[in-house]
Amino acid sequence: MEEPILEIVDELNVSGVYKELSHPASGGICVFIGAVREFTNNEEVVALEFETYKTMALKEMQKTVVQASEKWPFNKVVVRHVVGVKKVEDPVVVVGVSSAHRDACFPACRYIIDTLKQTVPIWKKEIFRNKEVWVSAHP
Amino acid sequence: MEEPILEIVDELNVSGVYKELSHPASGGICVFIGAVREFTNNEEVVALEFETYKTMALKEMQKTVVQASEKWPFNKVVVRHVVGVKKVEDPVVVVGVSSAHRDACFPACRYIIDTLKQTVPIWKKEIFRNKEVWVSAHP
Amino acid sequence: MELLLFGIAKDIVGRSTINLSPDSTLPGSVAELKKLLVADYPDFSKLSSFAVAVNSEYANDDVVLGHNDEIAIIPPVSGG
Amino acid sequence: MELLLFGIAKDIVGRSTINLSPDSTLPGSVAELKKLLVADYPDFSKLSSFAVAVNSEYANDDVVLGHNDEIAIIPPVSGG
Repeated sequence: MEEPILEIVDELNVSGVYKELSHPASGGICVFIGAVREFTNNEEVVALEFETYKTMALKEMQKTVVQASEKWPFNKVVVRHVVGVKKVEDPVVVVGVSSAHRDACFPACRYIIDTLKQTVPIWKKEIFRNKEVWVSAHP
Repeated sequence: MEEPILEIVDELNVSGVYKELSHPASGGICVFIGAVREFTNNEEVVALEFETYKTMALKEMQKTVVQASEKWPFNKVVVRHVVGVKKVEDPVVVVGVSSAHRDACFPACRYIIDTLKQTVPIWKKEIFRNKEVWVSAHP
Repeated sequence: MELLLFGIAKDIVGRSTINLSPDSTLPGSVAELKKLLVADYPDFSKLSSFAVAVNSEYANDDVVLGHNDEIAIIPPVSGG
Repeated sequence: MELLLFGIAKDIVGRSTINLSPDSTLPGSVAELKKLLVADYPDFSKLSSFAVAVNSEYANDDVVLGHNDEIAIIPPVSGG
């Protein structure tokens, strides 16, 4: 694995991710993009607001990509997450992995986004017309 | 599923795929990009040449995305494959799926690329320094 | 009856189509067509496999061939 | 000892840090810190869960806290 690209950003531009992951030994590139959905449980979402504990988030991202690289061989990896207020259809996270074969990049990409959602200290507040809710905070 | 985008192209630009897949009801987008690798079995690849039976290829792509949409609910899908001569690191195929949740877009994207490689009439010739080989033609 | 040839099938035959003239013995089914091809071009028997498409759909051996069908020889595919 | 607060933890306390002054009774471990928090801010007990990070690493209940550690309250994460 080359040095991973791990970032917390204010604006996420996903169009350049392919170039970042391109590698002469990579026949397969798998990219996941998470975006803001218009409705949560039939309630219209006005915006999402993301907050992070940045130093820890970057450390946890690093642990996650190292774990993934021990399970599947890959050449390059990008993990980039936004902070701030995002509107419907805005991208909020991109995870990309490039590997020799697709048998590695698909599960590695899935593992990284699944683990990120469980361990990386990033918090999301759903902003509805008349209330705001920190996601997953309450049972 | 909205009308799928299925194309055979001479040049593949993957940077715009995210915009094509963005949808207000899609929280997850999974994109697979296949690219030319530098080595096959330790032999240096100079280029790949792709040929297709276009009318049939588009029909088979359509069947594949319909099958996928019956297995996993998704909103948008793009399948685009190149023809012609491609060099190392050039993208040759892109498959993208956008869905409400990542539980759908990951397996749907994987299913479509796996099935494409088995059924869609596209042929790849590996061009080495001193020989050319149609991939998978011989046992 | 015209056959479209792709990939290694084109290399084996040396051109991209075969015209079976109307007065020769035309194959009546996909199975007969395959036999005819292997007889005329033995290299087809060396392939991992090859399929036949009729009107741009994969066709089983028992599919009957008509004069106006678009028929294609489909060697092992290798896209992606 | 300073605590960093994020997400709903910040809303419960009403600010983004808590300063535990040196002469008050400082918590000696993560477990003690959690007890102290729930006692001072009962809304913490209504959360699905919350973790503590010491020097930007998740810390178990038995981790000992030092005066120079960077300590953070980590309510349930929800990135992506």
